[in-house]
Amino acid sequence: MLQNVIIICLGMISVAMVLNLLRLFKGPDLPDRVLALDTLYINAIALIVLMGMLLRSSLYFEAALLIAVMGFVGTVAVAKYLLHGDIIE
Amino acid sequence: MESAIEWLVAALLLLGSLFALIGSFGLYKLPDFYMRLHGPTKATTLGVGSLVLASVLYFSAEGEVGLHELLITLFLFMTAPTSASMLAKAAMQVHVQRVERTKGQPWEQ
Amino acid sequence: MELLYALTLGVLTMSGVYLLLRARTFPVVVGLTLISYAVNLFLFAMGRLHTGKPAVLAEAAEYADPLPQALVLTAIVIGFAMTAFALVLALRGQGELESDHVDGRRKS
Amino acid sequence: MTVKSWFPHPWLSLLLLVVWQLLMNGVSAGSLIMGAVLGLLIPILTHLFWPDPPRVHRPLVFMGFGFRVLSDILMANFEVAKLILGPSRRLQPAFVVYPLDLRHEFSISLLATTVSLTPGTVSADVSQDHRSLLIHGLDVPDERELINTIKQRYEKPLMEVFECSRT
Amino acid sequence: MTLALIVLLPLICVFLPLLADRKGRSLCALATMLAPVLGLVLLWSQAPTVFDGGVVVQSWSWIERLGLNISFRLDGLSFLFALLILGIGILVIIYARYYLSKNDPMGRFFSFLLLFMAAMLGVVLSENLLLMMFFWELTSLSSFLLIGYWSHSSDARKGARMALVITGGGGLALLAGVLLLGQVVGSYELSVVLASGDGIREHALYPVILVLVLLGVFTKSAQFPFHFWLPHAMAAPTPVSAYLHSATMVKAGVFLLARLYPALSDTDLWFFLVSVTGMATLLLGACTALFQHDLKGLLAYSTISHLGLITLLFGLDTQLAAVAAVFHIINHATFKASLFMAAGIIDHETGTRDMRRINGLWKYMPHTATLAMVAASAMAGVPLLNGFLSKEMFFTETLQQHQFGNYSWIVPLVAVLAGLFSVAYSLRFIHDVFFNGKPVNLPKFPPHEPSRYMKIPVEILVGLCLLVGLLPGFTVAALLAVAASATLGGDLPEYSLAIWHGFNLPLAMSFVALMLGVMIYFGRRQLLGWYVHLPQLDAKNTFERFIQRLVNLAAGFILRIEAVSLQRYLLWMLLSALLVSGYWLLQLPSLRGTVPMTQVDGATLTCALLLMAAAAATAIWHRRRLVSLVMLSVVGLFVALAFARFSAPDLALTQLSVESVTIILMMLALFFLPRTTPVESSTWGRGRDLLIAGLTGALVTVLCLAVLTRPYDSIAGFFLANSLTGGGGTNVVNVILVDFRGFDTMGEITVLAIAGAAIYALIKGLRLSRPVTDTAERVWAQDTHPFMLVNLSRLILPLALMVSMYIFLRGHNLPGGGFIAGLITAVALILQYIASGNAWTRARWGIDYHHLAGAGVVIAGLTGVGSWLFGYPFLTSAFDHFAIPLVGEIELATAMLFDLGVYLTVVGATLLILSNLGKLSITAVREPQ
Amino acid sequence: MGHLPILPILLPMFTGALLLLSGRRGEGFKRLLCLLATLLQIPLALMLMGQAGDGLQVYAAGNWMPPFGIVLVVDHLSALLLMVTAILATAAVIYAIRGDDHLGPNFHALFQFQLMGINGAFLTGDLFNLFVFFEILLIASYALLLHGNGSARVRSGIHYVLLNLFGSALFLIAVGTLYGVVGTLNMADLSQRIAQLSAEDAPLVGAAAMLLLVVFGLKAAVFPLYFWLPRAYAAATPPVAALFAIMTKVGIYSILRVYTQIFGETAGPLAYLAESWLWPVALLTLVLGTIGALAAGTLNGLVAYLLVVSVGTLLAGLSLGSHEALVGSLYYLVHSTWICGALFLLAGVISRCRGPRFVSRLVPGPALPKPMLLGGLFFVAAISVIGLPPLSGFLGKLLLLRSAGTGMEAAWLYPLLLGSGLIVIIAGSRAGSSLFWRTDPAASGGEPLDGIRVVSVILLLLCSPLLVVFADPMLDYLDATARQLLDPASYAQQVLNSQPTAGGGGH
Repeated sequence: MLQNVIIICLGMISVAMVLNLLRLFKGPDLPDRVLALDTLYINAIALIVLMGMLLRSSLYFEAALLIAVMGFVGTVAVAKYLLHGDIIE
Repeated sequence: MESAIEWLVAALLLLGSLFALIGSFGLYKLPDFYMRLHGPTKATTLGVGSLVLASVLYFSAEGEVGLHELLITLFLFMTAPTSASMLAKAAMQVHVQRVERTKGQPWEQ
Repeated sequence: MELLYALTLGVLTMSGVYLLLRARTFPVVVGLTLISYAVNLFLFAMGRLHTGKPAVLAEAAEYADPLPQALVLTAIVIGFAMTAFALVLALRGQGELESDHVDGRRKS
Repeated sequence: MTVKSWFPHPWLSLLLLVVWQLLMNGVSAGSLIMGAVLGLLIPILTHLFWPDPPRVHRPLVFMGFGFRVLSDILMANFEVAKLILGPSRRLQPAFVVYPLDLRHEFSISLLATTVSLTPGTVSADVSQDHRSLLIHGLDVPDERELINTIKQRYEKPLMEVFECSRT
Repeated sequence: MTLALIVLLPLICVFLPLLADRKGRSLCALATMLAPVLGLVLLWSQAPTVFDGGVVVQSWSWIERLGLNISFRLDGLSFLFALLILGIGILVIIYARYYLSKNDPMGRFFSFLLLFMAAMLGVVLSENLLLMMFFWELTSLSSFLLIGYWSHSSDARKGARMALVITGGGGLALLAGVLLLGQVVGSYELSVVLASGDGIREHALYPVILVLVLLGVFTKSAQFPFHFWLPHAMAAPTPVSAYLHSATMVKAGVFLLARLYPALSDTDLWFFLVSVTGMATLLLGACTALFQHDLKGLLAYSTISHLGLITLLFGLDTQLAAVAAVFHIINHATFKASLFMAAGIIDHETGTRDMRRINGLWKYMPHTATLAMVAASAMAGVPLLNGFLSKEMFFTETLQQHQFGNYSWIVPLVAVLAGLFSVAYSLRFIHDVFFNGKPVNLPKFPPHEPSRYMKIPVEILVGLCLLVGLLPGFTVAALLAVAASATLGGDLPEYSLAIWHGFNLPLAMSFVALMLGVMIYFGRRQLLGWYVHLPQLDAKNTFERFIQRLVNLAAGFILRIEAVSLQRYLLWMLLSALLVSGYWLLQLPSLRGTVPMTQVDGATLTCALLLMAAAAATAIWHRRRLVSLVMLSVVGLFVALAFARFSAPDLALTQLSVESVTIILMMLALFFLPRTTPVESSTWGRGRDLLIAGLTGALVTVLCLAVLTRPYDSIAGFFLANSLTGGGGTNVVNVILVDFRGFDTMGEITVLAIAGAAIYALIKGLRLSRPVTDTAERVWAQDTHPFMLVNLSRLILPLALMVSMYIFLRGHNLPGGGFIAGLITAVALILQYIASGNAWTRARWGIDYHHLAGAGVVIAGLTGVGSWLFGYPFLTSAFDHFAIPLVGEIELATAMLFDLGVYLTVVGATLLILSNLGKLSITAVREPQ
Repeated sequence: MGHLPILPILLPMFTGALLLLSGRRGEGFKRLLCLLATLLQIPLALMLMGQAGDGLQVYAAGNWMPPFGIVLVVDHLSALLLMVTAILATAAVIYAIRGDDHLGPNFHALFQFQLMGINGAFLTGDLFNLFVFFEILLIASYALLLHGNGSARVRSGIHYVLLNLFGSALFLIAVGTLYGVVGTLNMADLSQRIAQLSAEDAPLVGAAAMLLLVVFGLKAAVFPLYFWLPRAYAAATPPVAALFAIMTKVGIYSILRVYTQIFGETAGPLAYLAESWLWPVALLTLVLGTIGALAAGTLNGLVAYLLVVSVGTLLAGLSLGSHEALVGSLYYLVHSTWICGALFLLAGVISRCRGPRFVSRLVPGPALPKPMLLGGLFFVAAISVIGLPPLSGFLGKLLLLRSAGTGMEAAWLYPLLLGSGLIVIIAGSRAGSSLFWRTDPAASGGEPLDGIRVVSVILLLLCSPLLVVFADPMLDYLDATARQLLDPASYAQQVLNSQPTAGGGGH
C-alpha cells in the first residue's frame, strides 16, 4: 500500500513542481521567479525524501539536507543583487 | 511493518504532499507577489515537515532508527524565513505590483 | 526511459548550443553551462540508467556502474573551474574592451 | 586565556553536539566524543564571525515556546490552506508595521523567523534602527489584533528567554 | 679529408674577418684570404690525379636512411669550378679591400663572402646530390646577404629579396627534382646517378624531373624568363658582382647542366627546353645590354646573354657543343670578372655608373682604360683573345646541329644576331666610357687612377684573357680537356683549340657580327631614341608590385575566412563535429540496440519535461539575463534530481553544491555586465543557429540512445569487487575517486587550484565601471547588510561546518567526500561575505586563499608520495582498522588524508575566486563614462 | 621501484603548489625555483629517453593495474616529447625571468602547472586521464595567454577559452561514448577491445573517435579549427607564446597516440579511420597557414602562422602513415617546436628593442642594437623554419618529401610543401628586411638589448644545427619510435601485462 501512497505523493509533488515552473515562466517580476525557484527547491526536497522512501534507501538523505542547507543561497544571492547590485560589497 | 505505523506514515505522506501542492498552488494562483510569498511557507513547514516525519517513522519501522531527517526541517526553518525576507526586500526595492486593496505600505528604504 | 533521457539531453544540448552561438559573453557562458550539464548527464548515462542501485556496497546484488559517476564528478569540478574562469574572463573583456561582445566589438 | 575564549558559545556547542548525534543517526560513545570535539572546535574557529552571541536565560520557557510555535504552524497551515483554496478576491492582504520591544539582534531575528514560519504572515523587513518589523499578512482583517497576538504569543516568551535582565 | 677541408675551410674561417676587422683593413683582407689560399693549395695537391683523368671521391656516411652522405667528388669539371671559385675569389678579396669605403663594415662583408665561397665550393665538390642541395640553397642565402649588404638602400634590399625569391624558389624546384631523381635511381651519389642515365631517361617521371631540375638551373643562371633578378642584383657592391654574377653563382646553374649532362641530356625534351631557353636568353640579354646606361647594367645583361649562350651550347645535340660550353664558362669568368672590376674602379673614382655622364676617361685613367678595353674586346669576341676562341666554337656548333629539322637555320641566325649585339655593346662600353668627349657633371672630379693594388686583380684576369687567347694550347687545353671529359662522362670528341682554322663559315659569321655590330653602334642614337619609346618594363617594380598584390590578396583572403568572429569559429567546429561523426552514425545498422528500454514513470516524465522546458526557457530568454540565470538554476536543480533518480547520490550532492556556487559566481559577474543582450543576429542567422543547435542536439540524442540500448561489458565489476577489500570503503564512487583513480582527482584539484590562481591573476588590476542604478533604474538600496541574513549567516556557519565535517568523514563509505564538504564550507564562508561584506569578513578571516589551495595540493600530493616510502607507486593507498577504547573501531585510510587535500583545495580555490570577484566592486570601481 | 615516470608530472605540480604557497614575497626565490624545476626536467626527460630503449615503462598510479587503474606509459614517443618540452620550457623560463613574469601575478606557478599538464598528457595511458591533463594544461594556458592582460590578449583569449571549453565538452562526449560501448578507458585495453568490436557497434565507436579528432584538431590547430591561433599566439607574451609552440603538438601527439595505437591496424573496420580525413585537412592547413604567413603584418603574427604551417606539414606526414613518414614527421615536430619557440622569443626581443610604438610590426622602425647579432639570429631562425639548408627544417622536409614516394601523395605534397616554402621565403625576407634593413632614422627605439633574453633565443636556435649534426642518432631513435607506434598490439600487450608492485602492507 505504502508504495502506492508514495507514488500518489510523487504525483502531487510533480504537479506542484509544474505549478512552480508555470509561475517561473509567468513572472511577472524577478522576485516572483526567484520565489518560484525557491519553492521548487523545497519541492525537490520533498521529492527526494519520497524517492528515498520509495527505494527504501537512506542514501538520498544528504541530497535533501544539502538543498536545505544550500538551496537558499541562490535565492539570497539574486535577492541581494536586486537590492544592492553587488552581492559581496 | 506494523500496519498502524503504516497508516500513520501514509497519512503523513499524503498530508505533506498535499500541503506542498497547496503551497505551490498558492504560489501559482495568488494575485500579487507579497501574497504569493505565503504559499511556499506551507510547503516548507507542514509539507516537508510531515514528509520528513513520515520518513523517520518509515525507516524506523524498517529497522534503521534515526532522526536525522529532522535536520532537514531544522535547516529549512532557519533558512526559509531569511530567503522570504530577502525576497520581500528585493520586491520592495524593485516596486513589484501589489493588489490595490493591500492595507499599509511597504516602506521605502 | 532511455528515449526520454536521450531526448532531454538533446534539448539541453540544443539550448546550450544555441546560446553558445550568441554574440555576447554572458549568454555564451550560460550556454556552456547548459552544455556541460548535458555532457555530464551523457557521461553519467554511459554507465546505463539504474534505479535504486547506488554504488554503495551493501547486501544488494546489483549496483550501478560507479565508474562513469566518478568521471562525472571529476568533470563537474573541472567544469565549475572552467565556468568560473570564463565568467571572470568575460568581466575582464568588459573592463578591457568596454564591451561584452565575444569579439570585443564596441558597437554591434 | 579565559574560559570564554575556549568555550565561547556554550549553547551553540550544545546545539552542535545534538546536531552531530542527529547527523550520525544515533548516539554512541564515538559520536558523542566526536560531537563534543566538534562542538568545542567549531565555535572556537567561528566565534570571530559571531561576536555577540545570545544568552539563554530560561531554557524551559524556550522549549515551551518551541512547541507553541510548532502547534501554531500546524494550525495556521490549515487556515491558510483554506484561504488559498478559497477565492482570492476575499483576501485582505496588508503590510503591518510591528513595533519591536526586543533589542538583541538574535532574538529579533528569531521573532522574525517565527512570524515567517507561521503561515499567513511573512516578516518582510526589519527597520534600520531595529525598532520595528514590517510584516505582510495574507489576510489581515484587523492589524491591531495581529500585533497583539504576536506580542503575546511570541515576543513575550522570547523576551523572557533572552532579555529578562534588561526588562 | 682534403676535399672536405676545401669546403670547410672558408666555413671555419667565416668569423676570422669579423675578428680581424678591428685590427685593420689589410689584415682583415689577409685573414679572409687565408681560407681560399689554403684551399687552392689543397686543390692543387689533387691536380695530378685529376689531370690523369681520375676522380677523387671522399665520403663519410651521415644520415644513411636518407641517403644523405657527406661525400665529395673531384673530377675535371669540379676541379675547374673550384679553381675559378678560389682563384677569382682571392682576386676579389684583394680588390674589395680597396673598393670598400671606410664606412662599410668590412668584416661583415668578408665573412659573407667566405660563407658564399664555402657554399659555392660545396656545390661543385659535392658527390651526393642532397648534400649539393645543402650548398645550393646556401649560395642563394649568402648571395642574399651580399646583395643586401648596403641595406640602407632600397634598391639593394629589393634586389636582394628578388634574387633570393627567384633563386631560392628555383632551388626548391631543384630539390624536388633531385629527390625524385634519387627515388628513381635509388641513390643520391653522383657516381650512381651519372651511370644510370638510360634508366632515368626511360622512367615515367623523367619529364617531371627534368623540368624541375631545369627550373633550378634556369633561375640560378638567370635564364629567360627568370633572368630579371640579375640586373637588380647589381645593387650589390661591385666585388660581389664580379664574383657572384660573373664567375660563380650564376655559373652554378650551368655547372649543374654540365654535371647532370650525362644523366639527363640526350633526349628531345632536353635539347628542346635547354636550347630554346638558351637562345631566348642569349638574344634578349644581348639586345637589352646595348640600351643600358648603367655600366653594371650593361654588364649584367651581357652576362645574361653569355649564360644564354652557354645554356644554348648545352642544348645542342652535338658533343662538341658541351666542350665549347665548358670553354666559354672559363672565358666568360675571366673577362667578365675583370670587366666588373673595371666598372667598379670607374664607379669608385667617378662616383657614378651612368654612361651618359662618364665620358672621355682615357685622359684620366689610361691604365684602367687599357685593361677594360682588352677585356671588353674579349667579350666582343675579337680575335687573339679568349672570347674569340669559344665564340668560334659556338658558331661552329650552331652550324653542326640539326635538332630543329627544317628550322635549324634559326640557331646560327640567332647566334650571329646576338654576336653583333655583343660587339655593339662592347663597343659602347669602350667608346662611351673612355672616349666620346668629356665627362659630364661627375660627382667626383677629376677622376684618377685607383691605387696600385686595386688594379692587380684586373691585370691578372686580363692577362689570362690574353694568354688563353694567344696560347690556348699551352694554357687552358689540359684543364678544358679534363673538365669537358668529366662533363661528357666519357671520351672527348675531336676538337682543336687553334686560333686559326682557315676561312670558313664560322669565321665569316664572326666577321659579319663584328661589322654589323660596329654599324649598329654608330647608329645607336636612333636605336636609343627608338628604345625609349618602347614600353618600359621595370622588373623590380613589377616584381614588387606583384608581391604586394599577392600579400594584399592573401590578407584579404585571410580576413575573409578567418573573420575575427567567435561565432564563425564555433560554427566551423560544430559543423566539423557534425560532419565527421554524422558520417559514422549514418552507418549504424540500427539506432536502437538489443537492450529493451525501461518503463517511464510519471514523476520522472514530469521532471524530464520540466527540465526540457527550463533549458529551452534559458535559451529563449537569454536576452533578459537574470531571468535566464534563474532558469539555468532550475536546470541545475533538475540535473541534480536526475542524478539522484538514477542512483548517483554523490553526483546529486556535487551538482547541488556546485550549482549554488555557480549562481553566486554568475550574479557577481552579472553586476558588471549589461543586464540585457541586444538583438544582433538576423532572423536568418538565428534560424541557422537553431538548425545547427538542433542537429547537435540530435547528435547527442542519437549517441545517447544508441549507447543506452546496447549491452556493454565494462571494467566496473572490478571496482565493485575490490572497493572494500582493496580500497577500504563501501562508497565505490568515492573509492574510485580517491584510490582507484585518485590520480584523476589529483589532476582535478590541480585544475581548481590553477583556476583560483588564474582568476586571481585575471582580476588583478581589472577596472570596471559600476552601474549606479538597479534593474528598475532606481538607486540601489542602502541596506547593504540585511538584518535577517546577517543573523542567519552567523548561525549557519557553525552548523554548515558541522555538516561539511559530516559529509567529509563519511565520504569513503557513504555518499559525500572532500569535494562536497569543501564546497559546503566555502558556501558557508561566502555567505558571510554576502551577509556582512568583504571588509568585515576579511578582518576576521585573514587567510590568503592561495595558501589554502596550494596547501591542499601539497597535502594530496605528499599523501601520494608517501607510498614511495613503502616501495609502492604514487598514491598507493593503505588503510587499517584501529580499536580505540570508548569510540570503538575506526578506520583510518591514507585516502582520507588525500581527501583532506581535496577539501582544502576546494575551499581555497573557491574562496579565492569568489572573494576576489567580490573585492572587485571595492577595489576597482571606475565611474561610468 | 623506479618512480621516474611520474616525476615529470609531480615535479612541476609540487613546484607550482609551493609557488602558490610562497606568497607574494621572494620574487627572486620564485624565479630560481621555477628555473631549477624546469631545468631538472631535462635530465629527467633524458633518463626516460634512455629507459625507453628497454621497452615500455608502465607506472601504475595507486598500484592498480591496467585496465582498472590509471597508468603512465613511457614509450619512445612520450619520452621524446618530454624532452622537447623540457628544453623549450627552459628557454621560455630563462626569457621570462628577465621581467615578463612580472606583468601579472602567479606567472611561475601557472607556468609549472602548464608543464604538469603537458607532461601528463604525454605520459598518461588512460583516455579520461588524458582529458584531465588536457584541462590542466588548458586552464593554465588560458591564464598564461592572458598573462599581462591588454586588449589584444583579452580579445583573443576569449576566443581561445570559449572554443576550448566547447572542445572539452566534445571530448567528454567522445570519451563517454567510448566507455559506453567498449567499457574501458585504458588506451591499451581500448585498443584490444576495439579489435573485437561487433560490426553493430563499430559505427558508434567511429563517431566517438571522430569527435575526438575534432577536439584534438582544435588543440593541434588544423583547418578549419585553427582560426583562433594566430591572433592568440601573436598576442601572448613571448615566453608564453614560445611555450605554446608545444601546445599544438599536444594535439598532434594525441592524434598520433589515439589513431595509431587505438585505431591502428588492429582496429578492424575502424582501422586508420582518421587518416583519410586528415590528409586533405592537413594540406588545407598548410595552404592557409602559408597564405596567412604571407599576409601577416607583425613578426609575431608571421611566426604564429608558421606554426600553423608546421602543423599542416607534419600532419600531412602523419597521415601518410608509413614508417618513413612517421619518422620524418616526428623529426619535423621536434624541429618546428623548438624553432617556432625560438622565433617567438626572438620576436619578443625585437619588439622590446623597437619599443612599444613599433613592437614587431613590419614597418620601418628604429635601428636595432647589435644588428649583426639579432639579424644573424633571425636569419638562422628563418632559414630553419623555412626549411632551407643547412638547418634542421631542411632535413625535416627532405624526410617528409622522401617518404611521400612518387605516387599521388607526392603529387600533392611536393608542390604544396615546396610552394609553401617559397611563399614563406617571400614572407620571411620581407619581414627580415623590414625589421633589420629598412630603418627609420627618426624613430626612437625602446629598451636596450638584454643579454639573457638573447641567450634563451640562442639556446633554442642551437638545437637546429644540433639536430642536423646528430641527425643519425636522432633518426635511429625516431625509427624505434615509429616502430613502436606502428605496433599497437605489442603496446597493448606490454601495458596490460604489467605487474603490480608486491610488498608488505597496503591492500
